[in-house]
Amino acid sequence: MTQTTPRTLSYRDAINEALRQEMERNPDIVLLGEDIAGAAGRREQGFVDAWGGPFRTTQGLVQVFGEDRVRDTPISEAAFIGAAIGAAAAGMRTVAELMYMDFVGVCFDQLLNNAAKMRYMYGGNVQLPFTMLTRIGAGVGSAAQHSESLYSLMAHIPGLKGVVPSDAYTAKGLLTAAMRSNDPIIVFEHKLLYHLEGEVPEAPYELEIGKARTVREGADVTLVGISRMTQVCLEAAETLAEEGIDAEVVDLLSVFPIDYDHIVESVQKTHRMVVVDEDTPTCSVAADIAATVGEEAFDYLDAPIMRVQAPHTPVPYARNLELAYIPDANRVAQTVRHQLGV
Amino acid sequence: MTQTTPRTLSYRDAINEALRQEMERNPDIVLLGEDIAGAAGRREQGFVDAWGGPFRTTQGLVQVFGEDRVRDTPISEAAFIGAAIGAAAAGMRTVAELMYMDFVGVCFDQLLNNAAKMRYMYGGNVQLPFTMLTRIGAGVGSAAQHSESLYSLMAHIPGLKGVVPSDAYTAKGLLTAAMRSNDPIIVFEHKLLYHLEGEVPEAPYELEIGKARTVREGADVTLVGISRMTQVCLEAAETLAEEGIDAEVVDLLSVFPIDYDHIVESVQKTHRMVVVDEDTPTCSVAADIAATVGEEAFDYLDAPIMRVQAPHTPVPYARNLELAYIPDANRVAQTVRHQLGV
Amino acid sequence: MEITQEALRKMFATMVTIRNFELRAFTEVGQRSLRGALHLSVGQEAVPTGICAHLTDDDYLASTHRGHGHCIAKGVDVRGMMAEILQRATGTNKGKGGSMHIADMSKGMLGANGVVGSSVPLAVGAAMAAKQRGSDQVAVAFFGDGGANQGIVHESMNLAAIWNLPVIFVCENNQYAESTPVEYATPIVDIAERARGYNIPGVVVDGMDVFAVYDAAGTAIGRARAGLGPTLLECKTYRYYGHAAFDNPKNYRTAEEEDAWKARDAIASFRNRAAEENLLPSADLDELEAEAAQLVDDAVKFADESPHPDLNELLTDVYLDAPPNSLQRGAHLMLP
Amino acid sequence: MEITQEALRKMFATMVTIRNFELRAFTEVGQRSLRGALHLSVGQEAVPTGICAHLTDDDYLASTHRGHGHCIAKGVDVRGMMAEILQRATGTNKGKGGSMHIADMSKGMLGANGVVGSSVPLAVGAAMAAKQRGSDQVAVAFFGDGGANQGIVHESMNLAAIWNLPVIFVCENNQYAESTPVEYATPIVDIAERARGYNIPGVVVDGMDVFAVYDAAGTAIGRARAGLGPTLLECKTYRYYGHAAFDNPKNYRTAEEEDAWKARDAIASFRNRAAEENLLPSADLDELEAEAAQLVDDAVKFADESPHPDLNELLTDVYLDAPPNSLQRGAHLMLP
Ligand SMILES: Cc1ncc(C[n+]2csc(CCOP(=O)(O)OP(=O)(O)O)c2C)c(N)n1
Ligand SMILES: Cc1ncc(C[n+]2csc(CCOP(=O)(O)OP(=O)(O)O)c2C)c(N)n1
Ligand SMILES: [Mg+2]
Ligand SMILES: [Mg+2]
Repeated sequence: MTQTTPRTLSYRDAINEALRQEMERNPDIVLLGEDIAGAAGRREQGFVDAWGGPFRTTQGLVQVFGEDRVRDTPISEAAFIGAAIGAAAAGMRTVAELMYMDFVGVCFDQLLNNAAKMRYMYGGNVQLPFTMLTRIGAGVGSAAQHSESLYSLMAHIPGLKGVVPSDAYTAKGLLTAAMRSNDPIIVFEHKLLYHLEGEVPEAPYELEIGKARTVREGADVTLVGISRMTQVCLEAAETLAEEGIDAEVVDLLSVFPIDYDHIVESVQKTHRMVVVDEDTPTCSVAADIAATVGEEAFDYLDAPIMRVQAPHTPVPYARNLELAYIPDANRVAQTVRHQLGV
Repeated sequence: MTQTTPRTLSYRDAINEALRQEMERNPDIVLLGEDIAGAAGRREQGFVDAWGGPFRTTQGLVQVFGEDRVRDTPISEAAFIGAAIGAAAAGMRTVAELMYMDFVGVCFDQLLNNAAKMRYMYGGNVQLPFTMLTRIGAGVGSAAQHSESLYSLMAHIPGLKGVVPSDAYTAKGLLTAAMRSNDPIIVFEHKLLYHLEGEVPEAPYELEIGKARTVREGADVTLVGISRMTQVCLEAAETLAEEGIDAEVVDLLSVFPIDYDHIVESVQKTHRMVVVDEDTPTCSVAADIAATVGEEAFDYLDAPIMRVQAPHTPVPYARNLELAYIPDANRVAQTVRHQLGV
Repeated sequence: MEITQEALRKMFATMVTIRNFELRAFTEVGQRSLRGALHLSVGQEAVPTGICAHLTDDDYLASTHRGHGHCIAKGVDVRGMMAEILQRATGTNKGKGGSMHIADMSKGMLGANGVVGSSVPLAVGAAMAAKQRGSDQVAVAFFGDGGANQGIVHESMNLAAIWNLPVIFVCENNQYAESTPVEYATPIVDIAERARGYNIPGVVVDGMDVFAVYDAAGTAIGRARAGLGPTLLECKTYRYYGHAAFDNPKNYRTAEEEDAWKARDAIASFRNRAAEENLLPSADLDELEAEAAQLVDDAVKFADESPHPDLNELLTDVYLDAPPNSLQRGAHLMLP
Repeated sequence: MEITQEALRKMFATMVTIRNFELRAFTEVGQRSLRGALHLSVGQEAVPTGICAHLTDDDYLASTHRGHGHCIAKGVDVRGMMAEILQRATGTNKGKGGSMHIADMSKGMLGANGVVGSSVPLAVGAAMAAKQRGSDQVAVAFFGDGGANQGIVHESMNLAAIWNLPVIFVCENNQYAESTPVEYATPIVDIAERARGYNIPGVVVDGMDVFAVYDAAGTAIGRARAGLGPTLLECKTYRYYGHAAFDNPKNYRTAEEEDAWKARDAIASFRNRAAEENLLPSADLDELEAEAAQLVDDAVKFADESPHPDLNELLTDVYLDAPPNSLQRGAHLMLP
């Protein structure tokens, strides 16, 4: 084994590196998506990699792997995501990009009725090494159709797995694990995290899908963060620490399977929990965690489980409304104070 | 007002009557769907109403209202459901049928990004008198793509409303209310309820959307039923009564908005709750109710809130597996006993 | 196109096996009062037969709700199929999928599919995989005249066209989608016409004539194997029975129409032509029919002797390796 | 087609208002460092202008992410539009929708839409409503060359065709979908060709020539009003700027190509033709341009003087009448 030195990479670059390394390692992997390379078909005119993905996560890959393995697609998500699923069933390993999670409706049937169910319907007689990359999150001023989180929809669907990396390190490790899995997995990238820098080992590594991690130990309350909300929880924990409130922060990392055990264990110690989720509240991952942990850790709870979430509304456009929509450290700290009665 | 005599109607006929009466009352209503009439375009050859909808809920309507108001559609749910939304925005009142809820993926974008969000994105400057009829439920041996409930997906989406009638009376009242509303509403019919008979007033009536009802009073535990599960709860309550356990049964009726107040009030009395939901557990309506009621009625709870649900799997084909999948009165009673520690 | 005697025998055997299987499945399901939809392809046998005659197990096929014929023509074992329909653990899908989801990866059978149009891109993906691997495999996507109006079918043809993939789109135009006549749902006479919109060949084929299907499919599949890209074949055909068990087609079509199509029955026509052109002795055909009946008989016996799935199968095959307990969390499932 | 002087003036005014509005919106959004996508239609002005010249407020239009031009041509107030983009309570959508969702029911403007293809069936539905009411209203659905590959566009054309609805499908083929050239994503030269698959007229139009657009639209809309059903118009055009603010189109297209299209600029061409054919005095055109600039100036001023939306607006307009509290239940929103 070569010695690996931790370096600092952005979330964006960590994703890019995971794709590049895994595609190098495994020639069966094909990447599909709209403008993931750009200027498709114009290499001869001197144009290549004109776009590199809408947030540059796939930049540079087409030069290395060519147009066959980094395939720009027409705007027809149902067909190319369906094709990615079919190719996976036929022995290829596919990674398809849905530009924004908000667009999931145009290819939802392929995810719901093919990717999620084929293994079960076929009695186990198929492998589906299919990963879907997509991006979530408000805060970019793009209003109701380009800002939603919606991973809760996918978590509801048996047969799919989903991961929500919260920093560069987890982005690389979870994406690598996804690309090595034989189950359909959705990787939810958060738009506001792309510039976040963090230590990332150079050698490829996997983080186990379905496992949460504790990113801050604490005794008084468990904050559960999902995707960027983990950063928000950490910020809130700092504020609370100044007030003498010692918050533990659990980073969910997978929205399915949900690592209930990890959370229950934390709550058995802290006796209180606040789940912080940028998705809207009804039938959300946060509600799900509250329900399951509420049942399983019932005897340990000193206060009602609370959630800090987006309201039950679409994402508004104007900046002031959008900021009120997204859970922030203030709301989290305030909710904890409320929960503690201080 | 004419005197109305209660009669007995099946759930199916109650739906049919609601459609017929409301279409008579309001000439702006148009019905769209696949084979809702049948033999489209062949009236001259003597064929009319050949199908009447896959479960005969629309039978006879084309004879009364004609092909323009009872429109058979090609198989293209995205377009005709989108068209129904567009027509509603343009001042018509539309009722579109999605044959099975499992197919929602092919038109999901229209529901998620148009129906649900238009009012909000447009700052309130549009009305959407659009109703979608669809059907849910396992137990018909049709396996993973024709048996799911999935209303939890829709409940997650801000801007949509959804109702889950549990008998003939509520079917007519809720559907009538939906057809008179200016919000997009999904009516989830349950396949196994079509033959259930019940008293139904002849004159049109509305049941308020967003309101639950108590169908059995009890002191020891609150059972919350959703759609056909209300019938299952009533059956379980009978069994439990024989054992001296007095269950209250709340019939949810709306999956969004959810009538949390009604449930909280019941739990304040019984101090225990079991939610019975045929949908799969993760991010489900049952989990949502457990989370919200768990928070708001925390001080009243003598036991963890429990749920009886389908497992986190697709719907299996073989009858024995399918029966194990669907929550039944046995499982409900057993869960209550478990909760009570008896 | 020249056809060997062996190929002719195989095609006839396939057609009669399909017909036998369908009729028998219908009876068996009925006698056992099993629930669930069963969509028979009686009348349409020539289509999958003529097409799959050019395929090997390495080629791919994506099917529809009316998929038994496709499966049989693609070589899926009828015992496993019958066991599947009769809900047995020995079924192709362990009894978990049923009639609408029969799949067999070892035969390149990517699955029947209950959502109209939904399986079409799967074939496109399989074709992409084949091309990427540099193999000469092809993929076939079946859909109906009703399915032809689903957007995903168009998207799939566009994708296959721009990527020049070895996929054959086969529209089985049996004149109806449930009770909806094709001339109501589609504003053109030939769905094959739509191929122009993707700059690929669009061919109208007599789907009651297995020789015609064989020829057209041979050309299309030959093109695909040679790297010349996709073709749309529209096979005009007819389903003799209702859409599914409960449906009476007399409610939407005339007896004359039915008779006219049945007069061109694919199996009977084959027999006639075989006799007229001295292709195969009719005794051979009788023997093949008897064999088909025996095969289906055995399949029913096999199914009947097989157990129903174990209850624990409810919680397997959701993921590659999920602890069954994790899938019932919160559900209070209480399996025995 | 004959055009009145009044109509000519109106068309020129529309085109210069669109161009002015786009460039100004770009500057204002940039100066304020507002986030969010802004898709400019500079270069494409002739298309909505020539089409909407035939429409009244009673007709419907469904638009795309690149919708400012459609809105202006359809008569939506530029003050409300600018206020919307600049996030003000006086915006067309109260500041809640922004550039990609501008809507105005009083003008038949069913909304811009951020999901490619998604708005197309809305126009079909509006056309259905119109037909059902027996009015002579028509509906126009805009989409791009990229959008043309979305399945829903095909489904919508099929539906409009079989129901013979008064809807005009307008494909603004500006040669690119983001950085993807149309010749990569589409295997045919003319998207209009696809109309054959629905048995409706498909017409290729020079989208840089407002006269040509006006003529083709006149025919199509005339047909629709007369009950003769839908038309697909493909308008070949070009966007002068990047896909959205951050994009540099030099990464995927040549300067020569850009120059060739700009040489046929719709506004400049109009001026030339007006001069050559003595249609309108150039002083009139100067005046119209000045008026357009003033209009846009006023719009910016209006927006700047308008308040941002009240925070409580976060919780309104989700339903017709939901108590705001019900929408924050479980969310711990803590509005001030
Ligand atoms: C998306 C979707 N819509 C509706 C249905 C219900 N349905 C099942 S088969 C069928 C008719 C299909 O017609 P066609 O494609 O012509 O195939 P055929 O049944 O004639 O073989 C319909 C409407 C479905 N399964 N999926
Ligand atoms: C369903 C969907 N997929 C992808 C996108 C991202 N996207 C926005 S605009 C665009 C290009 C659209 O191209 P075209 O239809 O030609 O319109 P143009 O931008 O050229 O006006 C893409 C890919 C989207 N908004 N919706
Ligand atoms: Mg058919
Ligand atoms: Mg374009």
